[in-house]
Amino acid sequence: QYSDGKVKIGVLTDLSGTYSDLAGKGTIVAAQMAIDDFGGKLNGQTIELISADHQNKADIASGIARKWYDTEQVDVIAELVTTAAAIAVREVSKEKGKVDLVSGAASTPLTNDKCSATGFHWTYDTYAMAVGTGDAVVKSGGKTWFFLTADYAFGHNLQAQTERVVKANGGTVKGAVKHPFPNSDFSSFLLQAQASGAQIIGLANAGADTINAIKQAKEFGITQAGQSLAGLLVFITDVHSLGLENAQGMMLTTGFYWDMDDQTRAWSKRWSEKMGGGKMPSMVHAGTYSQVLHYLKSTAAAKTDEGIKVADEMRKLPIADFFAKNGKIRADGRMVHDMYLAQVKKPSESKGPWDYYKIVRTIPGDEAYQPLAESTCPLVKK
Amino acid sequence: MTILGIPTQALFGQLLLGLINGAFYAMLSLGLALIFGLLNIINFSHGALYMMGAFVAWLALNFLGLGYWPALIVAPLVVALVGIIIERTMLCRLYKLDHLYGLLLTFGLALIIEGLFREGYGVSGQPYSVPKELAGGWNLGFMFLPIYRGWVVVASLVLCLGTWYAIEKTKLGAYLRAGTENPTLVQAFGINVPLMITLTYGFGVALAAIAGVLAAPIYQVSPKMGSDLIIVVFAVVVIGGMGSILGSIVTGYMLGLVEGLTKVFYPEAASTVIFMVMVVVLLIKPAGLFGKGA
Amino acid sequence: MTLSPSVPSRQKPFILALIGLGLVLPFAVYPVFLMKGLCFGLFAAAFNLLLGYVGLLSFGHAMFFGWSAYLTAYAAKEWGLTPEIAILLGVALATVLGAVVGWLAIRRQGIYFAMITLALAQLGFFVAVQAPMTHGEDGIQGVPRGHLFGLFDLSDTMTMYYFVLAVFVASLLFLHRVVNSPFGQVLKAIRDNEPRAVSLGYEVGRYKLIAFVLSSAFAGLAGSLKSLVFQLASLADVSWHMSGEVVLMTLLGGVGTVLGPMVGAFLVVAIQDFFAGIGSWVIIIQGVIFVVCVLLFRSGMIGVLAPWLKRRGITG
Amino acid sequence: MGDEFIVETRSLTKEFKGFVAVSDVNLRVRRHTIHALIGPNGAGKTTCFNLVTKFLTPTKGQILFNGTDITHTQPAAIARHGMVRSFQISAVFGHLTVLENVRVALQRKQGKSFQFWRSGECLNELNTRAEELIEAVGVAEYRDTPAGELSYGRKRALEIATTLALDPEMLLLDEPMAGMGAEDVRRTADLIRRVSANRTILMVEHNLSVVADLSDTITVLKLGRVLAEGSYAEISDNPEVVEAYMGSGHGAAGHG
Amino acid sequence: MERLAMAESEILLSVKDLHAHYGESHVLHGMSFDVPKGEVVTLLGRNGVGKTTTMRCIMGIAGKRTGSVKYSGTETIHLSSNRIARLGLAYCPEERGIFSSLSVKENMVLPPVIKPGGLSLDEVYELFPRLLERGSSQGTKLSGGEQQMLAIARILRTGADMLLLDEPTEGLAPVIVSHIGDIIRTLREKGFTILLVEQNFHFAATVADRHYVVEHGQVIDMIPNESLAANMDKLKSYLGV
Ligand SMILES: Nc1ncnc2c1ncn2[C@@H]1O[C@H](COP(=O)(O)OP(=O)(O)OP(=O)(O)O)[C@@H](O)[C@H]1O
Ligand SMILES: Nc1ncnc2c1ncn2[C@@H]1O[C@H](COP(=O)(O)OP(=O)(O)OP(=O)(O)O)[C@@H](O)[C@H]1O
Ligand SMILES: [Mg+2]
Ligand SMILES: [Mg+2]
Repeated sequence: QYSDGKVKIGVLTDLSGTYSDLAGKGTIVAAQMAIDDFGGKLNGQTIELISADHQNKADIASGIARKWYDTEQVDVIAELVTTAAAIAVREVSKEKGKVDLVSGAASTPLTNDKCSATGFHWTYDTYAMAVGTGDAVVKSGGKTWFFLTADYAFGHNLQAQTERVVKANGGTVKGAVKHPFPNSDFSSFLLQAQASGAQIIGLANAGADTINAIKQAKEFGITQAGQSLAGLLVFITDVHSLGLENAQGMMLTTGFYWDMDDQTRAWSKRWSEKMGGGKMPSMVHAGTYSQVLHYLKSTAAAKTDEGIKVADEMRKLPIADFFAKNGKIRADGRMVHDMYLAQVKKPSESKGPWDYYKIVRTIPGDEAYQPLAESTCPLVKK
Repeated sequence: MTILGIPTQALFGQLLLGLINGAFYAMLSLGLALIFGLLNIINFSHGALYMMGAFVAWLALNFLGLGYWPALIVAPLVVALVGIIIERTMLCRLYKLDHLYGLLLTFGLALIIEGLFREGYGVSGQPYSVPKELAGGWNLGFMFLPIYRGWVVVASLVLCLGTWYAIEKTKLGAYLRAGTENPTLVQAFGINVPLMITLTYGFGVALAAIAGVLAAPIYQVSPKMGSDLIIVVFAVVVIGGMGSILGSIVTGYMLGLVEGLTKVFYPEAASTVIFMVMVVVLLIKPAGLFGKGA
Repeated sequence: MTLSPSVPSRQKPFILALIGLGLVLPFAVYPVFLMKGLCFGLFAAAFNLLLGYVGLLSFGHAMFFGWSAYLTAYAAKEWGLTPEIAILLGVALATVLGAVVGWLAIRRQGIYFAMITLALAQLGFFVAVQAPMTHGEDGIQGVPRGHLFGLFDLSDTMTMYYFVLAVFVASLLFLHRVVNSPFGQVLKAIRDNEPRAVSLGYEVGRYKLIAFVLSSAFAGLAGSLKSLVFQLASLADVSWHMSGEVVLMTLLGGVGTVLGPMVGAFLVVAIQDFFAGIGSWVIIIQGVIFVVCVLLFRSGMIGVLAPWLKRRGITG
Repeated sequence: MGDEFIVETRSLTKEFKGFVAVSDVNLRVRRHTIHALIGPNGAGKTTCFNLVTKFLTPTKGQILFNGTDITHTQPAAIARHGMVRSFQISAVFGHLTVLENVRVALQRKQGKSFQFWRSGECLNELNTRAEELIEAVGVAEYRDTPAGELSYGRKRALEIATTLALDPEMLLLDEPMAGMGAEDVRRTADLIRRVSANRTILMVEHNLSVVADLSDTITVLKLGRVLAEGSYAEISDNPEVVEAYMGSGHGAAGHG
Repeated sequence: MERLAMAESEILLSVKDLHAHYGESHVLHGMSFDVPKGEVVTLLGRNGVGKTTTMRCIMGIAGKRTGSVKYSGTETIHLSSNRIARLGLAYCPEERGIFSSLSVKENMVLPPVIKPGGLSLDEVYELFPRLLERGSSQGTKLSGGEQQMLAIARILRTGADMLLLDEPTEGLAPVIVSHIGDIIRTLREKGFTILLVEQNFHFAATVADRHYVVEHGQVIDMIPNESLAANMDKLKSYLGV
């Protein structure tokens, strides 16, 4: 039973703001690719795609979500970069019994106290970042930490997750400084980090903030003087704008890298062509493809577009595509899949444009994500 | 040795950094004050033109192979030209009206300029490297000072003081100030006020463009770099006293320092402290620190 | 500050026709969109009281709008209060904030007034970012609309709509009354020539303060309603962009006109709504519209339409 | 001083950054008279006005109005006590119509000015009085014209009407005739004489024929100090005054 | 009479069929008059007849104007006001136009010297010693009359051949008024041409060569100063005295 006889997918993302490169238009393209790959039709009807810009604002996101559900017969909203927007949409989706698929947002509350029966968190989260990067850095000898944290929910969340990992591995936290978001001048905070004497400066921020912090650390001779930076959430687009010169050697955790195998390369090449060339997808782009495709498969399997039933079906079906080779969805809405610890190549190692990462380690999904037992999601039966 | 629990070394470092930020505030607020002073227009697009300055440098490097030094000349010229076109085609229709219309128009322009650059170049920022001549740094003992940042402070000081001298100490300045109050009458004295206004606007935005070029190697060249800054720069101009040239320069540096200190003691408030200062100053000295009359 | 002259429109049938339109419109147009327009229309009308009739440009009105929204949302969600009480609390907070900000700001004029209000609003924003009650970037989400007076279920969109419409119409009539009252006449005089008003024996400060407090109270009311309509109170509501937006709405519609702010608000909301899907272009288009309005339709939509309406005998 | 003097200043002094504009002035204005304040330009007449009406704060000295010390009273309160001034540079409410300008003043006594919930219709009851006033100063034909569009002379006339609307006990007029045509000067002089019944008027005026014609007492200021005081005849005989103010040729250049 | 005849061949300023509007309202309705070189000419008329507007039109600073204004043979109706000023006209406005952001001294030297032949700064201060005393004060802090002096004084330096004075005696003490009378006569001796707007025709009579009477935005009569006494009744009825 398809309520209105058609399936309509809404991609709600940041099309004009800070995250429009790592998500943005590329996620719309990715979603369209998923629809095309699925065959473009479901139950004899064309699958429709609409998209909008939430400008990273909770109020705009919630307004658009409401309008889509009320007047546009949208069945599912995908992508949702930025936690605030994702939560806003989650509230509306919950109320309307619709499915929401989060790819770009990072924070763990989405699968904890903000979880819902119809809400999914797909690509990565701060927990996984901490497990990957935090753990690797401590193990390679970075025992003492100082955090530069973006002063908003996401930054706090990322810092907290990383601190947990650092301490669990026997490291110590010497201090932290919250910087305004967004921020362009990190020199002062870097100086404080330097004064702390910590071996590792953990960057609990994202996007332009991370980029600026890294560049300026180099400028002020902080890296040369022996301290190391750990970017706790770095996207390939960030590495691209930093340039290998600045980014080389950095450890980072990612859910996807375009140059991993033939499948990823093939998909990325297609994506890149559709984007007009010259760019490679971030994990958020790939994740959006994966989640939309999985949604469509599940809808077909459930033979309905009723949110809760589709959501049940989604939990049942395994995920196997170029993005998640062995993914599965848990009760709290977390899509668990393998993550990768990568190191940024030296300029001399890079063979061409966008040849940026060496994959150092594959982190099995169950290790990367918060154990279900620790979840505060009410849907998790204990 | 420590002061309030902060090692003096670190404190000096922070003060110096504050001064560097102040250098940008001073250059931007100077142009803004100049434009406000003569055109009575609160140039909301100042930030966008600053950004444009940085972008012109970046484009010149990537498409024409022009380096930093030529860019320091070319970018202000290009931006001044854009400014002059804006002034001649749009702003000049608004002088007889309330400030508010100028504010709105330039706000609209800022949106357009910023939007176009976003559309063309995304928002994550483009790298622009420090010129070879200024790479490296000095170890001052209490901190490592990148040579480039030192250069920024020097360049900004020279520019600001030069402008200040030209305006306060020459006849030109008297024309500018009188033209602010009663342009019709000044023109009736035989001075080509429209031309003077156009050139002033061009000069004001050229200052912003220079600041943009100076900023490019420090921050990313990004379409957002202007809008992040503009509100703070407004605050600087107001604290200094609207239209006061010296006021905007001194206040620019001073607030850079205040902000630097705040980053040490209460970093969360760093972006707000300027507004606190503004409230206090305006309540005690209604016309701003260097403003005349109320 | 002298802005475009006011265009009085006091023809009853015209107003009644508009109200009639308001009653049937939700059957044709998405009601949530209409409610958004009404909330911002009210916000702009409150702002216009200050700009259009006292000549004071506040660049910090988001503070009243936003904090009222926060308190209403918090009261409805965390304390489980009924919507009317939650709204009253929000408005009360806006009124108190308005009294404090107004008291500090009205001693200054023109651009200084604008900047003091901006600065104080930035402090308000800072508190909103830091205070736990607001939940930072996430905002207060999932606010229950509750039952009005314990009777009407506002979670029904239509019920909510008629509630918002009723509040809006009543507020606008009241604001219209204020402007045309003896008090309003003194305000206009003060706007024109303050020292002269003093010399006639008017305590200028008190008039301005009352106008400021009224304006902030209604801005608060708009914020409270908005937080119930969207079931969300967020940082966007207290940021300076919001303060700027209300200026734009008012100017687009026509400063110092009764209907102008509402028209401007609907226009801006519609633009945002319509162009939401197309990335940076929404910003560019907004920018172009502002530029065009400032250059060509300076008296705002209503100002441009007024002569036309007049010719048809619709407005006085 | 009892009832005789309505305004009295004691050692009134005002300094601006080291420059003394008014110095030790003891001015006494007799009730129900027209008192003129004259003197060369920059003698401190306007400053005296500003001090008495509290638009400026004195550096030193005391001001009494009806026997009460008003040295520390707010300007608006002074107006409500019955002392109202006009301005040297014309001051009208430019966007209000001529009628509304006068009504704003009448309205204050009506006591409804804080009533923001009341309809503006209730102001119409003031129209008759307002019309009388604009008629009296000769701007009735501009009743519904925005005051900003009046010519300079008519603005001055309107300003006087507005001031009179308050029906003040004491009226301070700063150069009420400045910029007026001869015709208006005469009409305004008549008007001032008419309204001076039961009122006290203190005025600054350079038009000597008006001063001669209207004033009961004249105080001459020079360089911030009182140079002379007396009737017109006494003053015009005073050689110091003639030299400092009237000029020997004042007959020839006399005012219309 | 002889001088008049000669002057006619040397008209410095010639206004023909001048119309002006403020927005909707039509203020000048075909103003026409001539100012011969070297004369002092007044415009007399009641309040609001358009005297100030005429001056503003001549200087090119009134909103919309049509018709013809020729200054020493050059048509100026389409010129911008700075170009007009550069031809040798200087204007002292009715509202004085003192700049508050400039000191008295700065106000004084603000108008640029257009041609040689103007008064030197010392000469100006000799005429108005009060302005020297208050030189460092802020322009608008001067008393009303002092501002009036400053407004006149500053245009004497520019070397303009023709001065437009809009009610220069307004608000001035009688001593100063007669002083200004002397100055105008001196300036006339020096060859300046002066167009004067005055309310005070007694004063005007002591300085002018001829008077134009303005009503409803038109010149309705011209009275040479010599025949003023004979035409006093007519004039009084024009001015409503
Ligand atoms: N705010 C001020 N700051 C500095 N000086 C001032 C200020 N106000 C007035 N003065 C000076 O005080 C003196 C007296 O000024 P005032 O305006 O009282 O003169 P006045 O007698 O009214 O002259 P006029 O007849 O020309 O109007 C003047 O020299 C003036 O320059
Ligand atoms: N800015 C304006 N807008 C509209 N009308 C105006 C404006 N300025 C002047 N007027 C009108 O133009 C007419 C002529 O004004 P103008 O100032 O030229 O008169 P005037 O002869 O100089 O009078 P006065 O002796 O009072 O100075 C008047 O009726 C006046 O009301
Ligand atoms: Mg005076
Ligand atoms: Mg005039």
